[in-house]
Amino acid sequence: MRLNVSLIIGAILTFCAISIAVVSTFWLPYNPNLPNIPNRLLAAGSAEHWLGTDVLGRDIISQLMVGARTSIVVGAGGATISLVLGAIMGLIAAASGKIVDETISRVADIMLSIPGMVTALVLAATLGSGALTTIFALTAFFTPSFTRVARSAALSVLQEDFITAAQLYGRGRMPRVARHVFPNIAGVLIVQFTLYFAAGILTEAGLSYLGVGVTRPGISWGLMLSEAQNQVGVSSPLAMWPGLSIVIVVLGLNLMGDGLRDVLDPKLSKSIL
Amino acid sequence: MTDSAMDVRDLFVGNGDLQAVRGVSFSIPVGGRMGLVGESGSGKTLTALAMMGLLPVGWSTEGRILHDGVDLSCQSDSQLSRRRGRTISMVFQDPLTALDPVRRVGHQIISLIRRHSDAGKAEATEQAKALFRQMNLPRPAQMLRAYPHQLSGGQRQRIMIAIALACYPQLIIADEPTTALDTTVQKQVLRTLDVAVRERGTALLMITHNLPIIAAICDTVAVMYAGRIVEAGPVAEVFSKPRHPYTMGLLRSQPTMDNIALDGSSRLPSIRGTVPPLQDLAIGCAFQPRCEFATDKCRLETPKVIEGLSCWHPIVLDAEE
Amino acid sequence: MVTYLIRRLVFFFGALFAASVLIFILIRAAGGNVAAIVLGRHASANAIDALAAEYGLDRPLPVQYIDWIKGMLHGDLGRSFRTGESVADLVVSRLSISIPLALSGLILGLIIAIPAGVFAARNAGRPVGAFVGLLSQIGIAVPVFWAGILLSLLFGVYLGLLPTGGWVPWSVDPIQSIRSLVLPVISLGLILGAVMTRYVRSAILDVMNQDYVRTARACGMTESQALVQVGLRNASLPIVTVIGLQMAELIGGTVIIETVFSIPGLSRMILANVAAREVIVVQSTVMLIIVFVIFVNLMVDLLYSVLDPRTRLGQ
Amino acid sequence: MTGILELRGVSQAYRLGRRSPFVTASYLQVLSNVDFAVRTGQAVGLVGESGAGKTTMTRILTGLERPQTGQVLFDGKDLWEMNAVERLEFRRNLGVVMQNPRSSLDPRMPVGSSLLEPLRSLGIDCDHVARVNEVIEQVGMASSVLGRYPHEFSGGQLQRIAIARALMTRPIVLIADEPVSALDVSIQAQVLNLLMDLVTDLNLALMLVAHDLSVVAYATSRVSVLAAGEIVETGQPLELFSRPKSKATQDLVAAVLTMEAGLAGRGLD
Repeated sequence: MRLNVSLIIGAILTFCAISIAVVSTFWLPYNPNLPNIPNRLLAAGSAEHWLGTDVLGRDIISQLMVGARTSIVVGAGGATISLVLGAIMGLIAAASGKIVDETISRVADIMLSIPGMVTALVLAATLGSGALTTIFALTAFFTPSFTRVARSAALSVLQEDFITAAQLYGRGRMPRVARHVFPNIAGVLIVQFTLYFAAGILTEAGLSYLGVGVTRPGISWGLMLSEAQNQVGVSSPLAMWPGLSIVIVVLGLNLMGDGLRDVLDPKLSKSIL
Repeated sequence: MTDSAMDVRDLFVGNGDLQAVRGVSFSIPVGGRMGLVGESGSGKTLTALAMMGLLPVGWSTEGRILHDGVDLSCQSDSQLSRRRGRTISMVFQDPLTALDPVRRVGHQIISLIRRHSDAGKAEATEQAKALFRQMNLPRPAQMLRAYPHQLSGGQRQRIMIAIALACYPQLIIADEPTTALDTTVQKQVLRTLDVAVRERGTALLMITHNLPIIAAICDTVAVMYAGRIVEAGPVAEVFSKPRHPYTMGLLRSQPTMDNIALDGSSRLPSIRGTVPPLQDLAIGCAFQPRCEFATDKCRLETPKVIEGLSCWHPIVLDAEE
Repeated sequence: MVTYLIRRLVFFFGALFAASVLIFILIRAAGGNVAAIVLGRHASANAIDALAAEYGLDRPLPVQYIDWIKGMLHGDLGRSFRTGESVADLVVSRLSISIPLALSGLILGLIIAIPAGVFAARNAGRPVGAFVGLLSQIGIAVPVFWAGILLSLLFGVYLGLLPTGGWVPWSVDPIQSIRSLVLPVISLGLILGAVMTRYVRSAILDVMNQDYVRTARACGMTESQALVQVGLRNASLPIVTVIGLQMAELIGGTVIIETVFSIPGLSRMILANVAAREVIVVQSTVMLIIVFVIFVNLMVDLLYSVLDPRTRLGQ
Repeated sequence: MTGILELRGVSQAYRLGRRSPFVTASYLQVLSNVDFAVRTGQAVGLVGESGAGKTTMTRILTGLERPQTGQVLFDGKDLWEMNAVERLEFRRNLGVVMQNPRSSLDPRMPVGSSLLEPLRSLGIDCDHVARVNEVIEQVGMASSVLGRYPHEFSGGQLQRIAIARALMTRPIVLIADEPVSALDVSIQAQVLNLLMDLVTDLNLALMLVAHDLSVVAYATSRVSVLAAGEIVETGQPLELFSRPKSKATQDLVAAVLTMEAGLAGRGLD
């Protein structure tokens, strides 16, 4: 039983991030948005504020916890919607005739050629920035890739003999796709979901850093980084914590994605944990 | 021994605790033709790859592979590469994926010729054309400029044979060369291989599961089962008077025009059970779970190889069978 | 070959047209009245109508679209609402910064990714291979802007070697311009390099298991010769495709890097206009970027057909 | 005895994708005027080179593809004029086994539920579990296999399970498309013997498609030779192959490598 190291480490890191995000919904050491000027810019390691405070005296740990919630919600939100949309479009493209397949693939290619960041900027300009716009931008950015992944996986399953056999004992096209194609590409989609969940967090952080993502009173790790950089200057340790948090969560998700890739392949299923 | 093109002594091929080849020994005389028969999982392809030094990552060998006066098993990749394609070469099973898809077919054969000889580009091209003509490939000049995806399976396999014989090797290994081809093309490709090998006096190791091919082209044969040679000897003897139950079973269970009754009432005897996976081989003789003659001795001790036969209860056929 | 070219060109212009329509709609779909977006919610009704009339925003959408496209083709990218300045002039000066940044970032990324990918593939089984794999995993997880901040912290603040921001135009002091580009290019290159290392590694690994590489070795090549002479060329196909896809990613990275190092590139301009709700400017500049990305994809396709005879001569 | 499943005057042609805008669309004639019948309690063979049209003919016989001209008759009724109920009845009575055992079972489903699928899909109300156990025994396998997944079985075992699935709805016609060519030699005889027993025990009509003449000569009592889309000859296999009249059959027979010829040293001429 080969120990699936990347799955274990990945799952642990991801689990911690998610639990911190959940905890932050009902408990926070301090109110992350409440300025407390006297305690401003406390260094890390002080009694009340383990990681110190920012330029307005707001507690870093509390902000990091809320930031975790934002990342998880926005990242997961974007990835989930694109998974659902992409899987449906991909399956339709794979299971239907040449014209439908061609149009869906062409539209996906065009959407792919529009940089995600640009879509986000345009949306921010029109809809105004915020978590919802960011999720919408992520969806526009990820759905085409999901469609391509789902389509190619579905096409290879559709060539198998058990699909023809199902047709021979009376299964219609849609029941064949639902009963046989979808379960066989679920593994690929789950792996893709974890990777895009991670990419979503990165993109959200980027957009918030640029000021077009999540804005105060919402808190995002990207926002914390840009505030640290603008208000305090590059050398401040405040820029460390949000950056580290992003790396840990994204690394965790990517490792989990890789680990899942082996586990979900039926032939390799012996290498569970 | 310099008079043999290849001498394999007690070869083991394994990957961690998985042993795919478990002590195989055989010798191919210069210009000789040996067949290696075995079903999937018998270890025949890994034996061939071990001889060429092309084992996939993770697999390693023990035992000796004597060829051209050296033991190939302890040679480095660069030392081996000087012999591969020159004194020992190989033709693979699937012609569709064996050739480099992004390069013209001519480039691959010409670069081989120039790598193993000091022939210039023009001279190598001439040699390649002559080789293609000998493989009765149509319009050799244009064929050299063609890409693999533009050619049929049969044509590609003939090109593989041309590449393998380009430098007049001492031994050519053919691993299921015609399995992926259509039956009508199969015989033509085998004939081309047979003629070309005879002209060059090259020794041939033919690896296949198809017994009639061995009968048609080889002088001696070794039957492999679960990583071991269970029976070996001249083709005429082994195929007419098989001594190992597995060989007997193979010969009888394979439908050929000769062993079918007219009224279709006959049932061919089949070997019961399935081809054993390498992970859980039976103790003693690996064939004992499927063998009608198996006794306790077979279930406990692995039979030694005596005169090419590895079986405690060899079949004694009365003469006229 | 000809049919392949025609098909690719048709798709190129089709994509351009579709993208322009998409952007045009995207901008109008949300706010409805562009002028209202520009002036913000609390602007008076007639101020909005006045602005709309002045910039022809009250004309029917198709007319506006055709007018915009005609303008684009003649280099007139429209005028900014605030300064009335022509977008075209703004863009030209910015491009002289963004293009060198993006391209050198990509090249650095490749310089990192190809050797690292080949090395990781060659040592896939061994721990050192896994180590490179882990490094690239971490590289992917680092957000571009954090990489920028860390690098400017290290080289700029502590070592004081390189400027950590700002820009000196080429005309004034080219060396200083280059020096202020170094850190941004490294940050962009590192992140892109990490992402592409994984693609290169899997492309090489996939190729190394192919039969034709084994045939090449059976013809007398050593493992490394077979990899270089046969493997690389075949592996270049998926790698070229990935580079095409990374283009969109690269533009995204440039936007962030220009902000981290406060470099007045094209992307930074878009960002400023987004903040200032200069919708027409955003529309034109974004379209410019999309033209660039789709053009690069066309080049990648053509390069692909040169490399792969199967696509060129048809299956 | 009328055939249960018949092709009458069936022709099929595919429109070739236009090579380039300058070439008008051309047609590839795959089958021309084919007559073929599968009869109860009898095993019928179909041989021919790859590209002769065997696969197309099988797809038309099983109702996966509509022929351009000609009829596909099941119990005298044309498949493509049937109403929904009749078509379901046709599906119930047809069992199909395909070439590649590794690809004929859904890897995500335990073998047991793959066997239940035909019963569920055609809505056959019988004791499903009992039927599964009954059929798995018929193909010589223990019911303990039902809970396991396809990747845990060898090629021969998978082919037996595929045959079991084809038998689930008590079909009267079984079509086996190259059922043994992907199997090891020692396993081929087992599967062929199983198919032949089913014909006699269940009075099935069996159609066996193969490129290996000896497999067809062994397992069937009547064989048709298909060449370039036409049935060139039909007859008792051994007689046909020993005295082939058409050039196509002669080529096929000449290509066969026999043990006897090999041992006599004239294997390759």
